[in-house]
Amino acid sequence: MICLTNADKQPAWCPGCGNYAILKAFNAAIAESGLAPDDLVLVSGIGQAAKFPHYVTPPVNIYNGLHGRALPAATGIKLANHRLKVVVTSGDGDMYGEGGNHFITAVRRNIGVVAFVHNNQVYALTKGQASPTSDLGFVTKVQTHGSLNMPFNPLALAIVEEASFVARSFSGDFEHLKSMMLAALHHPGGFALLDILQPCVSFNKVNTYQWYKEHVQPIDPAHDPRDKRAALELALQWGEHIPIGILYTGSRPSLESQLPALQGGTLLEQLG
Amino acid sequence: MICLTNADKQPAWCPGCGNYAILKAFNAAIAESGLAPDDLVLVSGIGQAAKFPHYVTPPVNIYNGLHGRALPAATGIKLANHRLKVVVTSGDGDMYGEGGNHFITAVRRNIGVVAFVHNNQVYALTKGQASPTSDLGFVTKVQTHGSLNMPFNPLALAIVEEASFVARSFSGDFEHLKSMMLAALHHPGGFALLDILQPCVSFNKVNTYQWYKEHVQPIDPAHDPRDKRAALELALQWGEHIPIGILYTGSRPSLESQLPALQGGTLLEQLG
Amino acid sequence: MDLLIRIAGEAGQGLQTTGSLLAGALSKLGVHVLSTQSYMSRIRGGLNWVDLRLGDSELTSGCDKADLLVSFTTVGRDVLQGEMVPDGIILLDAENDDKSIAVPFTKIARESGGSTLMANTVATGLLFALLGYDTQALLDYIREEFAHKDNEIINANLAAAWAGINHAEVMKKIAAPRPTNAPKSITSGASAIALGAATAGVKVVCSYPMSPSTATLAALAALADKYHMVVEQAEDEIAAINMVCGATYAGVPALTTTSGGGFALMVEGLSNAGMLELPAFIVLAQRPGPATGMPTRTAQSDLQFALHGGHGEFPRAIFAPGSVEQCFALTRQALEVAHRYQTPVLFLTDQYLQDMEQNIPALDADAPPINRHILADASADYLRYAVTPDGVSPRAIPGGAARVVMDSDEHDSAGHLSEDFAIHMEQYDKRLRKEVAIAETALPPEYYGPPDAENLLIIWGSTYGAALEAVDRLNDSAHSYGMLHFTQLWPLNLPAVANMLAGFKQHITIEGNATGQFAALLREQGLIEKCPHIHRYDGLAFTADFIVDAILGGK
Amino acid sequence: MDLLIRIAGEAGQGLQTTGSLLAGALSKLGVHVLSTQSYMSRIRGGLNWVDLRLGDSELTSGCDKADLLVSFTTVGRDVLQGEMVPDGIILLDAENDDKSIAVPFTKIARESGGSTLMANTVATGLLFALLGYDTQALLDYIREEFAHKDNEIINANLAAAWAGINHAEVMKKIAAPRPTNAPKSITSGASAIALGAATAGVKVVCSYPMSPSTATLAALAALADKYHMVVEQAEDEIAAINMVCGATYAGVPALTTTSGGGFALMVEGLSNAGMLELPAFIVLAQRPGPATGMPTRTAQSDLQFALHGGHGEFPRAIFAPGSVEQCFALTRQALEVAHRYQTPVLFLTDQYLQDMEQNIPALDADAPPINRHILADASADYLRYAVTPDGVSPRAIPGGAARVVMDSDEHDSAGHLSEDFAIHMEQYDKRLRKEVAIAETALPPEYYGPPDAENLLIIWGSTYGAALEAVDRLNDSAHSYGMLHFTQLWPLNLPAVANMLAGFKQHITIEGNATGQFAALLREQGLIEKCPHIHRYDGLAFTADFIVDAILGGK
Ligand SMILES: Cc1ncc(C[n+]2csc(CCOP(=O)(O)OP(=O)(O)O)c2C)c(N)n1
Ligand SMILES: Cc1ncc(C[n+]2csc(CCOP(=O)(O)OP(=O)(O)O)c2C)c(N)n1
Ligand code: SF4
Ligand code: SF4
Ligand SMILES: [Mg+2]
Ligand SMILES: [Mg+2]
Repeated sequence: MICLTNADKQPAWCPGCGNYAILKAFNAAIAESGLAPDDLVLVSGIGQAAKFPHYVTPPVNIYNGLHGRALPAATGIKLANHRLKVVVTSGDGDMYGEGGNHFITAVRRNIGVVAFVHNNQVYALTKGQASPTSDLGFVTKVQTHGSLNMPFNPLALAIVEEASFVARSFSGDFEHLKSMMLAALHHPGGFALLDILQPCVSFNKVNTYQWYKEHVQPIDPAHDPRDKRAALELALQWGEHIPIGILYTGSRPSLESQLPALQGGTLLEQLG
Repeated sequence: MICLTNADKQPAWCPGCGNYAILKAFNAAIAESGLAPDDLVLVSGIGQAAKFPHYVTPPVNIYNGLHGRALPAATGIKLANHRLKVVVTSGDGDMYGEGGNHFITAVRRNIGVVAFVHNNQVYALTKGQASPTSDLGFVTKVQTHGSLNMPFNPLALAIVEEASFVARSFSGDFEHLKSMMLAALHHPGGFALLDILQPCVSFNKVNTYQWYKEHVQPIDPAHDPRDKRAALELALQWGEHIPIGILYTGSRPSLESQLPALQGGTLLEQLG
Repeated sequence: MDLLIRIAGEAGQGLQTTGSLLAGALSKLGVHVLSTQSYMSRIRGGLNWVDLRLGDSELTSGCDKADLLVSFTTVGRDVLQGEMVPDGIILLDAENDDKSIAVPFTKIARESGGSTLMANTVATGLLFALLGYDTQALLDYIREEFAHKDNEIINANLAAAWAGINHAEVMKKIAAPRPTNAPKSITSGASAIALGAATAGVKVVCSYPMSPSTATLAALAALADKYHMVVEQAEDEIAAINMVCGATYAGVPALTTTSGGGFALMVEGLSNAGMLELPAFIVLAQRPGPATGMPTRTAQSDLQFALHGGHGEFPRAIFAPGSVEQCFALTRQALEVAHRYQTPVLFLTDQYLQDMEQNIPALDADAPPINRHILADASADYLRYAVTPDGVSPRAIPGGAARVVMDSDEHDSAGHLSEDFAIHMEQYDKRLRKEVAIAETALPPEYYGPPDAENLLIIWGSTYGAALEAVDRLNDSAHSYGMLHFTQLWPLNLPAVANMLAGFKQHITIEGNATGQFAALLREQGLIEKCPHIHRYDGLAFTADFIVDAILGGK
Repeated sequence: MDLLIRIAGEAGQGLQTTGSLLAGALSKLGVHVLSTQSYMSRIRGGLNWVDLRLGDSELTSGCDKADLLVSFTTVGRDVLQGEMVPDGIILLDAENDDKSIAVPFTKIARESGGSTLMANTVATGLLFALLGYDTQALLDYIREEFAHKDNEIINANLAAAWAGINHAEVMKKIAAPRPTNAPKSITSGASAIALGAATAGVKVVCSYPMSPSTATLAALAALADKYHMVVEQAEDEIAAINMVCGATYAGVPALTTTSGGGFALMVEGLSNAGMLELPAFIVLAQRPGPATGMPTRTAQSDLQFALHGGHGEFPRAIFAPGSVEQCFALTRQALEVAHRYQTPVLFLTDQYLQDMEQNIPALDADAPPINRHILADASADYLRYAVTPDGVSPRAIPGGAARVVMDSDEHDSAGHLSEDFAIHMEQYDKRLRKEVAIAETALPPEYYGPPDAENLLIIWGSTYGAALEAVDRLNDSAHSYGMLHFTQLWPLNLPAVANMLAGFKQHITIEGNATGQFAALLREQGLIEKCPHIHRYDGLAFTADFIVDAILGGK
């Protein structure tokens, strides 16, 4: 039988892919965070970004489930054992497309899960169709006349539906990305969203590394992330300037902090 | 065999249900609208509200499909024959719960479908569980300690994702409701959302007719629905005052107006 | 003897209150009680009925024809009067009527000082007296049941019951089964499943409401505080099953409840549980389809879907209890199988069994949790999908030194994505071997009937009770019938089942569907040939009457 | 004679370009060409290969062992060198090598003035020359194919091809099939389906991307302008199927394309189409599961899921083409069935057939649209679900005087929700009668082999080509084999099929899955007994080699 083990080199990403930079920042952030790898679970769906957990060093616990379903799986894990640090790391198609309903609900439920969305504005693994965040007019083999759907604004949605942590970063800015990851990982309670702009060198020839580089702009340090209106204002910006940084932090208690059954310890502990 | 025909009285709603008032306003709005019943299709999912199309007079074309899937079905109908007037009329659970992903996408796709959401803030047909719009603390047999999820804000979501028509009304205000229905039905292009506050006398003892009556407040006529920031401000209000009226109108072209294949007539016509 | 009381009226008229009060008080007295529900998909109006079957020995199912119909509406009387035994008695809530005995329940309620809804309590009093039961027992029961309510309410109910009792004085009494030592604990199928799951150690319940499964969901929610369960309503069924997958990954038994349409949305997740080897547990309460179908009626028409739902090939086990007691015990056994073999398990009930209530010996609320078969102290070199003879890999959970790695892509023994063909086949075979292992320890079907019966009724799930009664009646009339009842539907222990099927002159399959789904499975497995069958698919449950009539050609 | 050329390398190295150029140019010359694809689930790197089989008579499938391997990477050579015929020739892109013939394709490309990617064009030139084909034909073909590109690009490619041709001069020539009058039109399974659908009148396509179905979606998008189709990417598979339901309600043929996991999300919608009686059409391109499985490989493991997916009982038809030509014709026939009987149809392909390319007689791009069986001028008293002998109700669409009413709840003949038991059974029976009607006109399986064969290979779908070849080879070696190929898998015309299955000493089922799904169906239907089987489930397609080896025990 043909043996593909030697051909199956890791990571399975293209040279120059923005995912490498995210991986580097993630490894660094985890190392700095003081989080115990034993208690860290990475959850993903399916896509190029979703392969991410397999490449993290040192190795972590991994639940790499179905396309679009990372958030409900992560929610189940967190409910079962809320001492685990549960981090979702998946693509824009996964989280905002197939998983759209779960995304809204994770925000509303305020489950203590951290979500890193590798937003390359394209379905890369399936070879380049429009994703929810693709620009208007984005041409592909399926969108032959260009995408006609208004690009999805995940940050604005998260803010109006009262997410407790909403931020954006860019894979091309290591320090910024690492600091955003740390902020998300240390966010005290509830759902934390970090949207990460990530160039896809193979299928997105519009929003390239260069393009992002020219457009991203760190948020003015004077911005108060507790100011919802100001946060919304930032979230609605996408064009000449794309703000990166922490847009919004709310003050809702996390779901797990409110559930009566969890007050005596994790469900896992209670099983003995 | 037991024959239930005589027992199966129509409508299948409780005495006092807000749906009756919506039905009355709808029948009146259609009569006034000048829309030809032949070309009118009512689309719904499953729920108490979703039974609505069967009771409309004069009778209309009906596609009463699956729970949560009214919007994709309506989209398919509109794509196939965009001369039809396609109106979705369904519940909050149907449209914002099970159908959440389709709701976001209908907004983004800007398909020329009119959506009337009978928002009673509860899953009524299944006997009273929390819906996405239920208030925090809403107690049911499943939410025994009260709902912990932040209530879903459909209007704010629709505005930030650039819907082309966003309005709210109340089943208890016939004239207002009829006028909002007419405005939505006559909206020239793209997806039109009308959220209708509807008391459920059987399962929602919090947001009652009286409660709504005390809280709804018509939007100041000076409000400019093209002003997105102002619209958002209104959409974020829910408490002492609940604004009713047209919050927002955008200017995006509808999907059907942009599709090359539809330029020579409807797909149905092109089939000959 | 046994007696069927049918209480009919509109949704919202409180028929269930009447039913529950009667059932509770009678079972306190020691009468055998079994109740079933027939209702429409509406909140008010329409025509619903509760059947209360009383007996002086154990009861196993409802029946078609009523001995006594109490109808709170004329429509109810009109529709249901054709479903009476000869000389059956009909009481109608009316001041006078020429087709039935008029009893002005509502008026009596009002006159006794209560609201119209108290007509129910009037009816319980009247029936208790009419059937010659000790009315003091009813009054005591009402006091007990309403103990946590206002004094005013208690007294109003007592007054209403009294008024009913008094009204009965002038009426002709009806012979009814005498109290025996029937067990006292009224339990529904839905709540027996919930208690089975709670005691077994289920701690996470994620569901989206859907009739008739919501009864189990609500029963679980009612137990949540006592058993420290998180009952989380999911945004949709897809979320529900994936939350269950997540929770079981983390080591906590979890389940979801749903019905056909919701299950349809779960089958991708089912396939995922098969691939990740998670003990996901789905309670599938059947109702007639396709699509929305008849949401409040019963069916056994999702078996083939349960067998084959989900893409690709992976092991699963399917169970279907036949009685309220089996609901409890089988839930626990099925959860055990899910955890022992680390694979999804489907638990099939239906509207009939979900809603059926019966007085049974109290279920063991302190039954021990099942063994979750978790490997403590797995070390850093742990392999989640180690290849073993029976396909079961030792199961660690995250939070320790071992890295627990799962991938819905084909993966190597460590759990990491692999595209190698040999690894694919090795893991594929490993997974399928688990189904062979489950088959080896599969629950055998239960035989009932004379050892030398000539004809074998083959049934599964909730048809149990009706078939038991049918077999007795058939054999009474000098026929020779046995029955084989399956509670484990898949995988089957083929040699054992073949053995039990052998030696009959005729097989007759009985199923609550139109196409004969279990029969098809048995034929496919080479266990039976094409054979006569009895199918019921009007939305109602099998009764002994239906089966006997079908066999003896009475219908 | 025939020859297998295998071109291997990393994703992103342009193997498909080499394959397409060669296939195109050779088919222009009149050589029979059949190509298949093996690739990993990654965009760059890994190991992919394209197999080009050349013949001087018609080809029907690929094969395991290569006569000639061209590898652009050492890994490719190392991995695939075990899959060569004895004395097979291996060319490696290298300046020197001791295990294979070094040909510095990349270096030649650079030296000829092109980019590294032009190594592909160099290879085509070299192969053309090496196999003794008229190199002018290649150069002409390149000019034609690149006609719409810049002159610079055309010239660079011509230069690269020339450099390859020149390099071949010093090399030993390889015997290859001579040109005949093979048809000129290179077509893939995926695009033949797309053309079948477009010509049949499909005007709405709603899909969510998923390998290997995306090839059909993209092919439909490429035809959209010409055939005035709306190709809409759905937000998820649930939306896709429900959009299809909506479009067909409005009278326009519509389809969705998906693979196992996406299909799993569609089965609720499938049941809905069954209930509403809509001609929903699903192209289900299979890949190995469960869950995400192996996204880029092939399988036949979703048949039982296709048969039973969706809750409740409703009619459906299932088709699976066996060749590129059948992809076109059968798509049209299957759409016709969907519309004639107003019920969902599943069209099963797989990665192997989707990606297979072959030169076949040009498909009829102007084939007439199918009959949609729409009732014109239905009047106001129209009943959408009128009860008829064959279950098919006259079908009107909205926009006229008739009100077209559909409800996913059980409904009366007018389409309005009904909870009546008798109406339920009437409509239930009506729907199921349609499946009986479809069975009566079902496509019979195709027999190939001697009239008196003793052994019958039973196959379905894409195994067709490999089995045809296997039968010939088996009979060459004095065995007696025939084959029966099913393209309509459900419903079956039982008497016709039983007839065709009769009279053989032995049945052997051959399926691309581990559990024998079609065999199970045939047993369930009483058509065959348990019998020997050949299963392949490593993710690769059947070849004649595989079948012959399995039968003659060579493996
Ligand atoms: C149910 C289902 N539908 C479709 C797919 C096919 N699929 C795999 S990945 C993917 C899109 C991935 O896009 P994204 O999440 O943005 O990840 P990227 O590859 O861009 O990193 C799709 C559609 C699938 N695996 N499962
Ligand atoms: C897939 C699926 N899941 C669940 C259900 C059960 N169900 C029917 S209606 C309903 C909720 C209805 O709520 P809403 O849309 O708010 O309508 P209402 O009854 O309140 O008017 C649910 C959960 C279903 N029919 N299908
Ligand atoms: S296809 Fe795009 S996202 Fe995927 S690895 Fe390549 S560059 Fe990265
Ligand atoms: S249950 Fe509520 S929504 Fe349904 S009919 Fe009654 S009042 Fe109306
Ligand atoms: Mg992406
Ligand atoms: Mg509601």
